[in-house]
Amino acid sequence: MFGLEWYLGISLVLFFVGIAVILSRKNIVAILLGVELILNSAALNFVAYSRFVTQNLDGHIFSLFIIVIAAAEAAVGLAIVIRYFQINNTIHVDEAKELRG
Amino acid sequence: MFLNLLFLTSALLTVGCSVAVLAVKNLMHACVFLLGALIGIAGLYATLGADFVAVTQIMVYVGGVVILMLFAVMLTGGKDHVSKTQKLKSLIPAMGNKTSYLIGCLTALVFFLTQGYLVSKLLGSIEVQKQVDTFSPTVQELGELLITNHVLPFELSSVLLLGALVGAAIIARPRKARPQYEEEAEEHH
Amino acid sequence: MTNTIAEFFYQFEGFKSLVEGMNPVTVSVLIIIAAGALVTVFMATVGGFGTIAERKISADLQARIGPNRVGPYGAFQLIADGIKMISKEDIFPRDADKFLFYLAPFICVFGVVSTFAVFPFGSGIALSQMNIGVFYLLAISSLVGVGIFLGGYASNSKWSMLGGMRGASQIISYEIPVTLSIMSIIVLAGGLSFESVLASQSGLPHNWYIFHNPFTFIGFFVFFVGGLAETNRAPFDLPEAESELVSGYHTEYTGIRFGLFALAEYMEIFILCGVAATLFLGGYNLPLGVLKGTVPEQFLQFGTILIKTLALYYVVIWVRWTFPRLRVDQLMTICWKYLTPMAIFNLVGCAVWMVAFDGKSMFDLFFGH
Amino acid sequence: MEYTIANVAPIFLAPFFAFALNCLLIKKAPKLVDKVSVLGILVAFVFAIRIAVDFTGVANTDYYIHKVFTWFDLGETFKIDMGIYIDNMGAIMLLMVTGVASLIHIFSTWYMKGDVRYERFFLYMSLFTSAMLGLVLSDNLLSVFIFWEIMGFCSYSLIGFYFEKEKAGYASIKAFMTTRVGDVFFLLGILAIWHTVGSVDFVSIYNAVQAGAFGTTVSFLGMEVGLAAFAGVCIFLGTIGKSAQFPLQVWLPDAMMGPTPCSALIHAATMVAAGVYLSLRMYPMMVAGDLLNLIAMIGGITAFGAATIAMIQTDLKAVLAYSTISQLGYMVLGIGVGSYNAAFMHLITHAVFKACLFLSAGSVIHTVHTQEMPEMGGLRHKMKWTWIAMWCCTLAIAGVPIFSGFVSKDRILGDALYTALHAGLGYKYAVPALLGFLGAFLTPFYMCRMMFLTFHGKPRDQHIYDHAHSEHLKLNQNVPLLILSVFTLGMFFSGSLTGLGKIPAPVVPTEWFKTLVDSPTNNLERFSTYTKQQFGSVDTRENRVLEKTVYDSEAMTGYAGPNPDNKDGLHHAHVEGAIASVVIVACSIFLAFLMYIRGTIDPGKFVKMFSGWVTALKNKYYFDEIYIDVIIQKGLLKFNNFLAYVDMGLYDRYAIDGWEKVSRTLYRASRWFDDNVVDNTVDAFGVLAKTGHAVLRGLQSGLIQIYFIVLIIALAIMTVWINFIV
Repeated sequence: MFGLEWYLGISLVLFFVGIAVILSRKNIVAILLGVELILNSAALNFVAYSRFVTQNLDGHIFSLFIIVIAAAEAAVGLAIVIRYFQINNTIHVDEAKELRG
Repeated sequence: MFLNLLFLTSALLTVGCSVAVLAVKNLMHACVFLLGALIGIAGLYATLGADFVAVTQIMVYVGGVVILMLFAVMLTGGKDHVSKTQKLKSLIPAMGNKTSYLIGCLTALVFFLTQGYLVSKLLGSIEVQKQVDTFSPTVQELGELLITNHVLPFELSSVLLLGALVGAAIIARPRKARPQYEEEAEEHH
Repeated sequence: MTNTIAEFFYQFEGFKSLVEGMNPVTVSVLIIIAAGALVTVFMATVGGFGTIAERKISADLQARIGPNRVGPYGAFQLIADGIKMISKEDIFPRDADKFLFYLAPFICVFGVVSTFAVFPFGSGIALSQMNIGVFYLLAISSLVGVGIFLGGYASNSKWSMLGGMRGASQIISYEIPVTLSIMSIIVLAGGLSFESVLASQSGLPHNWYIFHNPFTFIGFFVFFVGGLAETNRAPFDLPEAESELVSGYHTEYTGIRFGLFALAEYMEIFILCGVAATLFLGGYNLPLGVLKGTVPEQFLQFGTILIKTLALYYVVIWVRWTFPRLRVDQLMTICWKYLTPMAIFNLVGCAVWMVAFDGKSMFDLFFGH
Repeated sequence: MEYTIANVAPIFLAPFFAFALNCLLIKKAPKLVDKVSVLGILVAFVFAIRIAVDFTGVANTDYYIHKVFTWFDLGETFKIDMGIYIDNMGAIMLLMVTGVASLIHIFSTWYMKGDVRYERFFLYMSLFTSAMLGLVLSDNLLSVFIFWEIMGFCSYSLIGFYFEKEKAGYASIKAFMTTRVGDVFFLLGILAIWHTVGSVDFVSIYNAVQAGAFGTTVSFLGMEVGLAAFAGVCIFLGTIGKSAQFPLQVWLPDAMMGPTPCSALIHAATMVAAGVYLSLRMYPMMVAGDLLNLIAMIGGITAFGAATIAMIQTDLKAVLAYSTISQLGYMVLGIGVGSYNAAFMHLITHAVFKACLFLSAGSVIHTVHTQEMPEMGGLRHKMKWTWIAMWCCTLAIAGVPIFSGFVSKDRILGDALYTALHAGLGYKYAVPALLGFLGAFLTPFYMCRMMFLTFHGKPRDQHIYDHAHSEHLKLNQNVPLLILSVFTLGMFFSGSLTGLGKIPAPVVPTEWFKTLVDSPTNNLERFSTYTKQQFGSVDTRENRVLEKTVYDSEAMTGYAGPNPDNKDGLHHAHVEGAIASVVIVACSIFLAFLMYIRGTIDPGKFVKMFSGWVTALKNKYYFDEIYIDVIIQKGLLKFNNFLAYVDMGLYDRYAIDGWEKVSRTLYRASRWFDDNVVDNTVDAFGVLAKTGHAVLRGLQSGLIQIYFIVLIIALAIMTVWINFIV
């Protein structure tokens, strides 16, 4: 009853919400939340296409790798955030400009 | 029927929670909504017959990523700081007053419509199975694929995870004292 | 023979005609509601009896009598407790995060109750037979950690906060040895579902996975100790250490919310014991295949798994009243320096055993043909 | 018996691993070192017994093992094989070396007890023994040379073991440098053979000799020299250096500065034997080069000359040292007169009784703490067991019937007599034979003199006598001596009780030694059937049935020269030689008895009578002085100065300094280029980068969200492009 276009629609919504989160938030952790949403929208696309178009499991594999990469990214990213907070006492993205050209 | 119910609840959970992530001010709440969205996506996976991916989604995100984010938010105060030098406001229209928001929304709408057009064009051009009812267990086939066709990314991701593990441990490790030369440099100033 | 409870009822003619006459949407909703109600009632009973068992057994271990006023030998104490909890005032701290404060106990209970969807109480007594049941159980039970953390954070109290942090980090850490121990069993069983694990454990205790090879024997204890830590039980009950943190993450909770946390904890212990019994101690399997394929067999199986689970439950309570609590650094040392390496060793050992002896158990190797 | 690498290699590897292990243990666990060492050599001994029993057990067959592996391979033309080659001679040699070395190791644990460098001594001993065993196992000259040099190093270390003593240090350098002279020629010989044959393994050389590959001559310093003669002389010079023959014998007496067990090892079983062993292995080469007369001459001179010096020595070990040189002379004489297996038999018998003599001397020295014979005397009452063992050996070396020395030395002398009188070779061989018999007269005399002065008569230094401990039977002191002295009986070697072949001995088959050890020249063709096989698990031992199954003494000339068929002459010569030497020995011992026990004849009278000669003897025939004053000071030093002048005066002044001027000019030019051209180019790049940086740095705002917006805008443009334009 619910075909591919439904899943693509949900994925699109997730993607734009993710972009909006990244653009509107100033907190690095919040930006990471947006990144997670974008990654999940991509993974959902993969699985949906795998189900409705290609009929094999390659899409699942890509989703799994996306989950793995998201986990790694979250671990390292949050470690950096916490370390940055310890040093600068803020995690406002606009404050992080020591390497500015 | 049950699948449709599951899809509807999951889709609602996903969309609603993800919009809430954008909408709420409190970052801790945003994290919890993200958790809801991720569980909803796991439900969507389940409706797509991706049982293993669905459970992996719950395992990794609920058991790991979200808790880490909650920790991070708690340790960093959980507030969106007000920038002292709000340069973005002058640079990007979508960041400042109502007009700029309006322009930003219009851009987004155009972009969104373009994307929608692209998706619809894509759907028209490829052969799509309308109704696929049979589900089969995927675990065994996934395992075989992981160690045959996709063995290189599989091994690379193990290296990546090791690197992330070590890197995160090293970065977040509390350092005892600052090096001697830094203190001396400060004394000079 | 049926696979799930729904199918069990479906074999009766009246039920079948009733279901087929209704709207499919209604049936789906009804099934979901019925299953939820069944699990909730069962779990509430288990949790309630868990509290009374804890009190009676601790009293016995300390040479006291324990609750003895309500009902014969105080057996209805749990009802009295339940009424008391429900009727108490639901206090909400002024500076707490109201949304999360309300949400946290439900997340906890949700995480635990969801595990019962796949737990096999007998060859036909399970809500569903998922082909990745073990994995699902592991995944969904990690919601408890989120609930504990949020509860601790939302209370806006230093004790609660510390308790919540301890709980979350402890649960994340101990998930690793527990998962690895389970994986060694999965390697031997060759499947992620409970049915595949149980299939090769039928018969007498020498077929149980705990006696399969030396690695699984160690693995059982790694699993059990790690499980104790994951359920925040003594001697790993740091999140609610009453001598340091008043009552840990649920210090600020009262009434039924506190009750939900307590219920979640006892249910989780039950699930831990049940999983240990299923994976290592033969689960619901009856010896020698008696009454195979009949309805009485299903009830006997239910009794079997219940007896095994409750025996382990007794051990858990016994451990709580025997061992002193660990420090935080000792807790982490045990996890990362002992249990995790042991679990990895067991996993590798099981894989090697699988290759070297073609998956035969020690008894097969010694006495088999 | 199956032969694989596993049951041959331990003979070499066990002592070698003992050495390697000891290198690690010497700092951490010094108490284990001696045990490891002894264990290593005992393991090698067990394996050697196994091989020797297998080889010698069947009397009428001749086995050999020849296994090779490729050491390195640089293409078709240059490929070096290493391998093992064991025939009957090698098997007997292995047994002798491991057996004697085991007993010496065991004795050392008593003799060296409490020494400051006790552990290091065993380290060197293990390496030394393993090198000797490797040499015996080698199938080619190159690996022989390698082990030869390892032994040279070990002897250097062992002779200079007490390096606190200045004399020991000098002695070690002297030994090392003197043998080095021979080694250089040895290497030259190897190269000559390689040049001719293309391979240096023994079997190939034998085949080449048989095929006449050495018939050609080469031009050397304007002279036409036969290649075989050239190679043979070079290799024999190696023997001269290692076995201390006539011109290069000077190092051996000084080598007595080392500890006594190491003297036993160097002078009995291993190093000096290696020289003779090499000459025996290369015997067909010597024959082909027509060198036998030269060899016999040098052997005779050494045998006699060393014996004369031994007569006037007062140092216990010095007497033994000169007797070693003398006996080595006999072996070389034996090679020279074509008495192949007698020379080898003398090598074995000498190794046994000389090892015993040195160990006994060590026992005496350790007991009385002096080496000077005039301070001893009458020690037989205190050192009963040592006395018995040493007398056995003395009788053996003297050539008294029943003992082993008689069996082997008498054969050499008999062959020498035959070549001098009956072979029809003129009087070329008369001088070596005469010198041999004169030496045979002197040998019993100086040996008995040593025995009488040491053990008999009255104690001349009562103080030393009183302080000497009485001897008890001790597993690591006198038991090795007694074991060795049992094997000084001739019956073990000849198979007959008297050594003359008339009365057969029990157990030991008659003339087994002669049957088994056979000169390669007797049947050179047989080597063409020898095959090399790679190391593997298969048995590669070849069983070659000798054409002559029973030893035929008439055919035993070992001499490839003219007219070897004079059987009567040979027989007569042997009988005459035996009778003559028995008489000579009897006279000699009686003379010594009269001089040193009875005192009937005053030795001083002889000293006065031959005063000039005695002075020469005391100065060892002025060899050291000649070498140092004439050859080194007058010759080598002048040459050295000339070379220094060429190097510093000519080469340095003109070539080096001239090049310095050229390079200075070049340097100036390149510095100008560097300063002006290169630097400016580099600066230009710097300016470029600076300018570019000023432009590009504006983009690096550090604001993540701006980056992201740029990204999104780019993505939007790309989407629009793909959808509507493309």
